[in-house]
Amino acid sequence: MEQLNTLWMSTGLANFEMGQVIMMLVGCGLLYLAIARNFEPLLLVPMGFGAILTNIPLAGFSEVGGLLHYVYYAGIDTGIFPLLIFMGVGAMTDFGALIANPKMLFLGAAAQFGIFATLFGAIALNAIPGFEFSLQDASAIAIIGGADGPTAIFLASKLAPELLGAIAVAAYSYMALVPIIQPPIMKLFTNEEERKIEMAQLRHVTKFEKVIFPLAVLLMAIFFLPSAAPLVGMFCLGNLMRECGVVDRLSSTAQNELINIVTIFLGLGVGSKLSAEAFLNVETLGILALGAVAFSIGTTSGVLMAKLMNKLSKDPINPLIGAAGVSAVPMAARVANKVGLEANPHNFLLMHAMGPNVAGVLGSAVAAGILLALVGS
Amino acid sequence: MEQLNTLWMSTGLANFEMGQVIMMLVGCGLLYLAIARNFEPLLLVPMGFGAILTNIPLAGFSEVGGLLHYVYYAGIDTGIFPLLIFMGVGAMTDFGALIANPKMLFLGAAAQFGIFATLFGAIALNAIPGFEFSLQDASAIAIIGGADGPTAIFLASKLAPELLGAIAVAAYSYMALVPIIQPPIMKLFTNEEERKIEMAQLRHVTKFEKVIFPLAVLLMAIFFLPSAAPLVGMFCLGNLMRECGVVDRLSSTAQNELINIVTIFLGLGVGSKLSAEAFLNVETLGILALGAVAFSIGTTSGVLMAKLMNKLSKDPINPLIGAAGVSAVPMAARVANKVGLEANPHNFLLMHAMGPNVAGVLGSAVAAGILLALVGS
Amino acid sequence: MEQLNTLWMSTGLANFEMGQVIMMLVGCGLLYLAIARNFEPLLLVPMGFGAILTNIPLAGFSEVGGLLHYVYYAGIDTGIFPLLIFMGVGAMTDFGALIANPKMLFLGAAAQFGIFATLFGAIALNAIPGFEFSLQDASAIAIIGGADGPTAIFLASKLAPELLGAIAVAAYSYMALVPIIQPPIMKLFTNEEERKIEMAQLRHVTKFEKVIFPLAVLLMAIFFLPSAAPLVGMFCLGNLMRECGVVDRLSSTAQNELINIVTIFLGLGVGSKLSAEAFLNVETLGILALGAVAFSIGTTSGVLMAKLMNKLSKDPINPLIGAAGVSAVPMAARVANKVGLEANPHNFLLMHAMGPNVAGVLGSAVAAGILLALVGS
Amino acid sequence: MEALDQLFIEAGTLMLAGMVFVFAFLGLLVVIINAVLTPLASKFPDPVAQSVTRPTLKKPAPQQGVSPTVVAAISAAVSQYRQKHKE
Amino acid sequence: MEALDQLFIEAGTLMLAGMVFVFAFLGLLVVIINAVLTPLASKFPDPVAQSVTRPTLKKPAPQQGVSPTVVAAISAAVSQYRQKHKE
Amino acid sequence: MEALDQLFIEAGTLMLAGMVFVFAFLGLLVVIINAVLTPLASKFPDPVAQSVTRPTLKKPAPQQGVSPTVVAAISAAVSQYRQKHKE
Ligand code: NA
Ligand code: NA
Ligand code: NA
Repeated sequence: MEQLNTLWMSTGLANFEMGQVIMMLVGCGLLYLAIARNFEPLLLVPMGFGAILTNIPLAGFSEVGGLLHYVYYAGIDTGIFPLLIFMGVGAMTDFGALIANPKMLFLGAAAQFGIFATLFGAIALNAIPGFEFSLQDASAIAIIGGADGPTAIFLASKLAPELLGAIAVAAYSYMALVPIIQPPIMKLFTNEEERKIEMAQLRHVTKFEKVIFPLAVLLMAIFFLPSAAPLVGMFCLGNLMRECGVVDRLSSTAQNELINIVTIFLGLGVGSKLSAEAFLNVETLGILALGAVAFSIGTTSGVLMAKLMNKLSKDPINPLIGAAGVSAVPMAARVANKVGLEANPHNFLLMHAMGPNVAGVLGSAVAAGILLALVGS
Repeated sequence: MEQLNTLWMSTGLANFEMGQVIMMLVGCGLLYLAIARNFEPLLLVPMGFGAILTNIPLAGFSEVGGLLHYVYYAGIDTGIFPLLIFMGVGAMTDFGALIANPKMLFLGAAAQFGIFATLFGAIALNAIPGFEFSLQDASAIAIIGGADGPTAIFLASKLAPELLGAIAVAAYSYMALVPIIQPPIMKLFTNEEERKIEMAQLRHVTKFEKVIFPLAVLLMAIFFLPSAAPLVGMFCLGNLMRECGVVDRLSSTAQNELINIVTIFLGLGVGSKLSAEAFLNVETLGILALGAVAFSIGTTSGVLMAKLMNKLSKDPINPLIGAAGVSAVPMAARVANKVGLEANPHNFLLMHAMGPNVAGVLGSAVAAGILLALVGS
Repeated sequence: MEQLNTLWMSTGLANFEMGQVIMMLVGCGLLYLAIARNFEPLLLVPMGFGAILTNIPLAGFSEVGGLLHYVYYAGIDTGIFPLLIFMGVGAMTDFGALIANPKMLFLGAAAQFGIFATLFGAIALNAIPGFEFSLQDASAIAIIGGADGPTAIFLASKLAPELLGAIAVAAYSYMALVPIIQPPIMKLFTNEEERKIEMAQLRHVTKFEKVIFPLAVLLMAIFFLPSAAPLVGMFCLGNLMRECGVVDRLSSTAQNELINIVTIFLGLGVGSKLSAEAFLNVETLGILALGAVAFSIGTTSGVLMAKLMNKLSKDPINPLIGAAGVSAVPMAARVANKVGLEANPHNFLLMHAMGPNVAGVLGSAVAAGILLALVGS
Repeated sequence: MEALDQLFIEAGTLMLAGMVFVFAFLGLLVVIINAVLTPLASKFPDPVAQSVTRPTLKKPAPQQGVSPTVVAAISAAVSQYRQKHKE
Repeated sequence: MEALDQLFIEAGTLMLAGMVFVFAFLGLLVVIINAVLTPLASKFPDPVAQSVTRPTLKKPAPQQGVSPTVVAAISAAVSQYRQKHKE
Repeated sequence: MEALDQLFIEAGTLMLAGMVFVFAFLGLLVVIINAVLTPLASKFPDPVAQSVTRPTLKKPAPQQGVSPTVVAAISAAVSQYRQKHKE
């Protein structure tokens, strides 16, 4: 009888709390979005699964001695996992389109207005009772507008670890929603004629330029923004390994096995922050709302900047590629290409949009560095 | 002269103890079985080698600061390595045969009687002077009957770490011996007619079923047995990554590079527990004997359950596939197929035996969860 | 205004010290050598990059909480990374040429005179004011003569961690310079006739011999030199996995993904020791000079030993292959082959030089073990 | 340490409770598969793989006029070619 | 906690400083690429890839006397062969 | 710190002891290979690889009646095919 009671008390059914049930449903929702809707599945599958695991009563996944506890503290709290992902992303990134047309960097800069406007918006939300975002919190939330998952996780783990789960959910969800969020905004701020603009073919970029470029970027980060050096540094290391041509086996491992292993653990570790106390509150709603605002403002400012540049530049610039400045590589570039094709079936903008797209990655890493420098303790 | 003495005192020859010599021979024996006899070489090669390394006098592999010390405490004491292996095994497992014929789960359940009967037997051994197995020890020993290496290592590391070496040796040895242990038992409890039974072809299983299945299993573990959630959860994560079709690169890494890396370290770490004090005692003999008993009882109860089900079911069930319920994937299923072919050259039981085979993996994870819930401190 | 000042004070420009600038140039120099001159790029690319990262003011890569801090203390201070590299190198090494002609081991032994003579030389440098090498320092420096990167890093991390950066730079630079350092020495100590000597074809080596060989080497290390057991043991584990034929997937992972991942981190971690205080001093100049001496003496003693053996042996031995005894696999063997071809266009020494080449790896691991046993605290 | 009798009783209870639980757990899984999973599956059939059928339709066409000897020769050439160009 | 007004001012300053800095940083990068990187690049052209051109010269040669039907047949055979020998 | 003389003596001893030991160790390995490993090896010969010879016997057969031009054509077609179907 006592044995039976012990057995019953050791079931999940006897120990469930409502919050855990809801968070498991959130985890299932993430899995659904990932698997059935193809929302950033590489991160959302392990993350959704991690959310389920961490909320199992008695299993202790995220308590001292639990698997997710080790994963979180060894990999995310230290910043190691996002940095390794960044190295892998660097090894996957081809800066050719950007080097061929460096003006595109201004589009990547403009789109970061999504971040800083959202920072202001997050502070403004404090006017509503129930919200009490500090500058640190607001900065971590605002980086969602950077449309760059590892950057958001890295910054949140430094500035507002208790919001990490919600921020990661928002960042990856909106990144997956780029094909739905961006087109209406792009069409709102451009007219048919602008969307039809064809751009000049990009010049060939030499190996020398591609090798020097990551070093030049790193040098600038060293000079002007050391707080961005971890992100920018690991990104440039990956890119240098890719382009230098003498360490192909390291580059290949960084973009395949290593990033895959780290992605599984990063997803699980972020998922372990999706506990009821941390997620089920009004702040999460605020974060989700602010994230949507951030993406929209970033897209808008990118498009408007491209329109301005089109006016000033002698080479025509299609304003649609400004939207790719939010990063979300390579989704945003594909969206620009698609919307361009709708207006002009002979207009292939993909390569042109890759420039602002990778510029957006640099831009949001720079923005993250500024936030770390100014509000990081 | 003093230098020479220092040199001599720093040789292994001057510092050997008999126990270390014997344990190195045990390590060599494991290497021999792995290399020349093909006994579960993926684990036994690093494990046998680890046994040799850990017993080298003065080398300090398993002392603070030694390589195997780090490997053991970071990977096995925390449970991380067995769980990652389980994730990889999940990513390698196809539940199609089981979903097509879910009754096979009863065979996987029946074969777990090998575990619980052995638990009783281990306690019974206490009647012999020299044996003093606690319930924890007995549970860790009994899980050998689950015929599942990572489950046995995981449970032993939680319940009886001082017996881990002997338990792992027994578990992997008997798993390798399945083709020798099982056939006589299978023939003893079946007659020629039964062994000739042909089974109906399995229906096609849809992708939807394969995706939902691991989630359903996890849900049940959450509801009824949270203590099994680490094992079942990581297994289901691997299986979900395999089946969902959107994270193939993660699934591939989990079944290849990640599991290979972890296997090397798991083997070395388990080998580091093969010290003379821990292995060279009467308890090891008891564990080896109990392991053989566990496999035999598990095989027997699987076969008998299959005979019973054949009586009750309208579709014919060949009792041989009951033996595959002990798991030992895919060896036990192959053995069932081979014994079936001897009786009837047109009878291919392999796919049918895969059902109970993978059911046995779930069954022993459930059994491990029960033991953790009831006797884990 | 205050914000602007904060921003300025958070730039690198406002915080640079001269030493950091110089060390970044050193890092760039290593990258240049690796990328443009193909100097051991697999290690020097991450190492040069690590040198840049660790010297960024304010970025804190090598301070508590920084990425390179974790990498160094988890992987190099513990010795884990060099040992895993050694396992991978073992899995890449074919001892066939050495087993076919075991006398070649004497060449691998003779070339280690480079190590021990340099040890004496390092102590002799103490006569010059400014140098104060302890026996530990001298031993760590001397191992550069072993022409084996991971061995040098392993030994330096144990005996003289503050010299690790300079020692690694010297070791890898001279390994890359083997084709420049060795030929003049080889020609100086041999005449045209000797360089033309053709050697008998090597016999076939069976799988049995290749499997037993690493175990025999390990056994000897256990008996006579347990302090070399970590290096020799992991090397032999890798080689056994390669040759045993039953764990090909582990062997493949050890020589590919695992060694690639570890190489990236090892390079970064070693680079993190290239700080101004540790590198910009007269001792580094001494280390660089001693490294060149060590390589030259090692080459010389290898060649002279080969000349002696040619006199004593009934089979002709081309003295050029003695130079391959310093290890630097497979560069030194290729150099021997090339110099041989210059003298005699029909003389292919490559396979013959692989014997002393891999013997040199064993030889320097043994030498490292002796130094650890005699001067390690 | 507990007395041996007590241990025996505990081990027996464990054996009983364990086997009951294992059967209950896996039995319930059988029920779920039969009662929920399989019926649901009919509503979510696998997408028909159309791309697989097209090539099989395409390939036979140009093959019509080719004699078996030529095909054999080609197969040999392909083998040879692959042998040579294998790296 | 700071007063809301103070926070607003800080957030506004942050927004301004941040955007200025981002534009300055990436703008400087534009200057560097245009003024340093691209001019330098003309001095370090890519090595001419000679090995790529050779095979294209070689291949057409033996193809001359072969009728298109034969080539079609061969393509089919190759497809077949690959289908069969795929593992 | 030790006096320089003392260090010199230690370094010299180390040099001597080290070289003796290295030669002894590797020399003993030579003895073991020659006296134990190689003699033993003759008792454990490599298994004869029969599967390798079969395919070489099979392939030449269908090639007999094919003219070299056809083979050349085929090789070209294969090249072309692989070029096109490369992903
Ligand atoms: Na961005
Ligand atoms: Na089992
Ligand atoms: Na060496």
